[in-house]
Amino acid sequence: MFGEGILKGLAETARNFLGSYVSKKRLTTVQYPEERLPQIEAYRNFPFLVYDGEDWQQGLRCVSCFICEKECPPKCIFIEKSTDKKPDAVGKPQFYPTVFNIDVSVCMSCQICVEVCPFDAIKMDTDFELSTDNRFSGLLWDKKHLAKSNEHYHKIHPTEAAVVDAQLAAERAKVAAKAKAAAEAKPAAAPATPPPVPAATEK
Amino acid sequence: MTATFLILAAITIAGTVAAMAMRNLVHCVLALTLGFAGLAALYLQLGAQFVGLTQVLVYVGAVAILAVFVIMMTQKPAQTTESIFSSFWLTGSLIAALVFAVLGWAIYSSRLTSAIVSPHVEAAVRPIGDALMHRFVLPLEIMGLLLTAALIGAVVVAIQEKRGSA
Amino acid sequence: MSSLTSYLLVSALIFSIGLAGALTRRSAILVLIGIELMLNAANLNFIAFWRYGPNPQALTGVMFAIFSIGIAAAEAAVGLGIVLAVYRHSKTTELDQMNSMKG
Amino acid sequence: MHSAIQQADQIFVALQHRVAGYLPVKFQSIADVILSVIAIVLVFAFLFAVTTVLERKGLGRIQNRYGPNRVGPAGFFQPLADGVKSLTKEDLVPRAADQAVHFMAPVLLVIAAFLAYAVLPVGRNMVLADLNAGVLFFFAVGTLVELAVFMAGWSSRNKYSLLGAMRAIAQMISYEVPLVLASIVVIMAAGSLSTVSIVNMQTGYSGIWPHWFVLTPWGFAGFNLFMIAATAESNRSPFDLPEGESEIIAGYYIEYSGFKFALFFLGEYLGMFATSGLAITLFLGGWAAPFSFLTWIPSYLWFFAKLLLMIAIFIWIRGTLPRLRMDQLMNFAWQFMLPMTLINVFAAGVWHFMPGGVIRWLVCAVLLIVPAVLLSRGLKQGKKFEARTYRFAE
Repeated sequence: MFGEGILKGLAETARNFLGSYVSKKRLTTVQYPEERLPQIEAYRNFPFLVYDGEDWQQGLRCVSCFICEKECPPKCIFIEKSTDKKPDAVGKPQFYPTVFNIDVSVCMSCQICVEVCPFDAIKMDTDFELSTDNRFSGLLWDKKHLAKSNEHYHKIHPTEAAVVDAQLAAERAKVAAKAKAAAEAKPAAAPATPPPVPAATEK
Repeated sequence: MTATFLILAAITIAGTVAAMAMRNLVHCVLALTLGFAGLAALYLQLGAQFVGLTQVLVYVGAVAILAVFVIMMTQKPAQTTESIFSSFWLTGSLIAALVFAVLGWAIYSSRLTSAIVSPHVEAAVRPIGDALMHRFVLPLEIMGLLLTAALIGAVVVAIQEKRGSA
Repeated sequence: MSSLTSYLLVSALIFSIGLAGALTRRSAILVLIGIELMLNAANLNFIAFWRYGPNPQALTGVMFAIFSIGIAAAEAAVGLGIVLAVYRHSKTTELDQMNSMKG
Repeated sequence: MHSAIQQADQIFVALQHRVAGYLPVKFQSIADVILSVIAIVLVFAFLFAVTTVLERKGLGRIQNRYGPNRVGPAGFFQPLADGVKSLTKEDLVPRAADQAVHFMAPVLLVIAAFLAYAVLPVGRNMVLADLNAGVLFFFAVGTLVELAVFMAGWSSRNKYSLLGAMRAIAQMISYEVPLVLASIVVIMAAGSLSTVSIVNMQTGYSGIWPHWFVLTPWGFAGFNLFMIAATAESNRSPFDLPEGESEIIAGYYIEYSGFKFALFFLGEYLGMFATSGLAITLFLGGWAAPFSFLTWIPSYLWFFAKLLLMIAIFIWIRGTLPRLRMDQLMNFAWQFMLPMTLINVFAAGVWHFMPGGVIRWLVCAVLLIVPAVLLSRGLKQGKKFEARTYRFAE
């Protein structure tokens, strides 16, 4: 019959229309600012610098080795090395970046900096509500703006953060064990010479 | 000679003069539709409601759009700058002026027009229908035949031969 | 000046404008439009005489106008069809250049 | 009790006379006309605003989403937001455009759309102009819309807009013929062209059933054909080819922005209301109540209830049917609609001259259903619908 397809179509849309008033689960829209979709763990947006402990200045894992700056395809990372040293995540005294800028308007969130970083100092954040009123300085993030705590890292990428923490803990244990062994060998060999290694700060 | 008649006559004549004097063909047709609408309003003012509405329906709706379609199909790319009037424009306009003078004189001098004073008569549609079906039924049938013939004729004349034997 | 004369004068004016257009304009379509105007002027006369004529009940003027509108529409259609056919054949709608009957 | 109903029914007419009464007698008729014009413009512009929201919410619900619910309670201030947006947007006119014609097109479109309401009887003796040839006036004004569409398409000097205008005009003209023929059926039965007398013919009740024309076989067929042609006439839903976004961007109103663009939408919606208003007047008994025991509700409420029902059906169809191709559109008009309307006129003639009763119903119903099935099979049999073979897909 000629109108058969039309009638079936009309019946389908009518069922949809009335169904949407009967059961709310038919409606797929998420009212964005009020409701939010659950965060997907593998999602990444722009990088951030991880720091351990409370003080972000001291706890910053980054040792300004410039690898990420060299590797970054659009060249949006700018680092300046410090002159003095501070103990890094594992306790060894290392340099640290006095200036660490990322131009977010250039960054294409390709995650290469995270892959090449030997010290797990830079990870990808999942925050996407980043509108600013100034598109030049507003989108050039400095070290202070980039630094985020390890807990935040655990919150956004739990599994990955756990793996990174396990490795760091193993390294700290190794360094501590080496330091302890050196400390015992030291009194046996030459108790007179003062120990050159400063005391490792236990975490 | 009421005010409305003067306004409507002015619109109609302005429309027709513009239709004949414009350079761009589409502007001519649009001015023509204004003229036809003015004429339809004159018919309504004269009480012939059915004819006025048919005039709008047939002319403004169909003939104007038809003319515009043909203009679109015969659009010449090169807009020639020389005059839009043909070579013998002077003789043509003289003849037209002469015709108007003769008509004007005939109307003005005839005794018939001054004598008639008649009540306002409103042409209802039903008498027109009855007249069409009783006294004018033969012309109606012939008109139907003629319109069908014109329909087929226009299509046959204007259609593109498939074999391309231009 | 009774209103009948005014209507007749207006229709005479429209008729002469249509005639002037038909005679002087270069494009074939404009000539057809000129003819349309002449037909319309005649219609206006019919309705004017019906309105101010002796026997309005007879509706002859209105009938004439209705039939003339129909025929004018048919004429316009066929006329424009011919203009189209001529354009397809000789690629021009200028009347001055349509002076050869060569097939 | 009866006078209260009568008063409620005639409340607007009385209001009009009271307001017009303040003026000297000479100006009263003009004042009446002006007041009804103001009323029509306000009511239908408000209805336009409401319909834009209903349409977007309805389409949303059909597609399993909410539709505008941010501006105002459940989104009902959305037309205000749209209006302000279209007013504040810059009104660009292309340099090559023909200024005068470009400006006149939307104006003519809206004037033609509003003119069509002069003959629609919105309630008991609530009609602006009780013309003797009301339906003819409606169709005469309807043709002005085609002219406005052409002016819009041509004056913007844009290939797509001219193409869209030509498509729209071709569609409107080829669907005007079935539209007029479908309404001729009612004029034959009612014996008059005046919309008011057509509605008065339909106000009687036998038992509880009204004397609407839609309840006769030719009336039902005529109503369906009229609505299909009306959808095509106002360029909506399955026939919205001229403004098919996917093919030719936005058809004839590409080069319009700001308020003129909003005027085109106003014109389109008003055209839709006008043709559905005429369908209600011709087939659904204008302001007549559907059952005899419901006549105590004022008459104008019935007209607008039916109008809202028609709008809901328009939205429903828009949410369901895909767009027709140009050749399907034309074939459907000339090979299905035109023959069906002519047969419908014949069926109405048979209905008129046959004695009443069930036989008349059967004869007319058969007279309409058989050609419908044959014509529809004719339309379908031209197409070869066997399974498609893909060279690379599978």
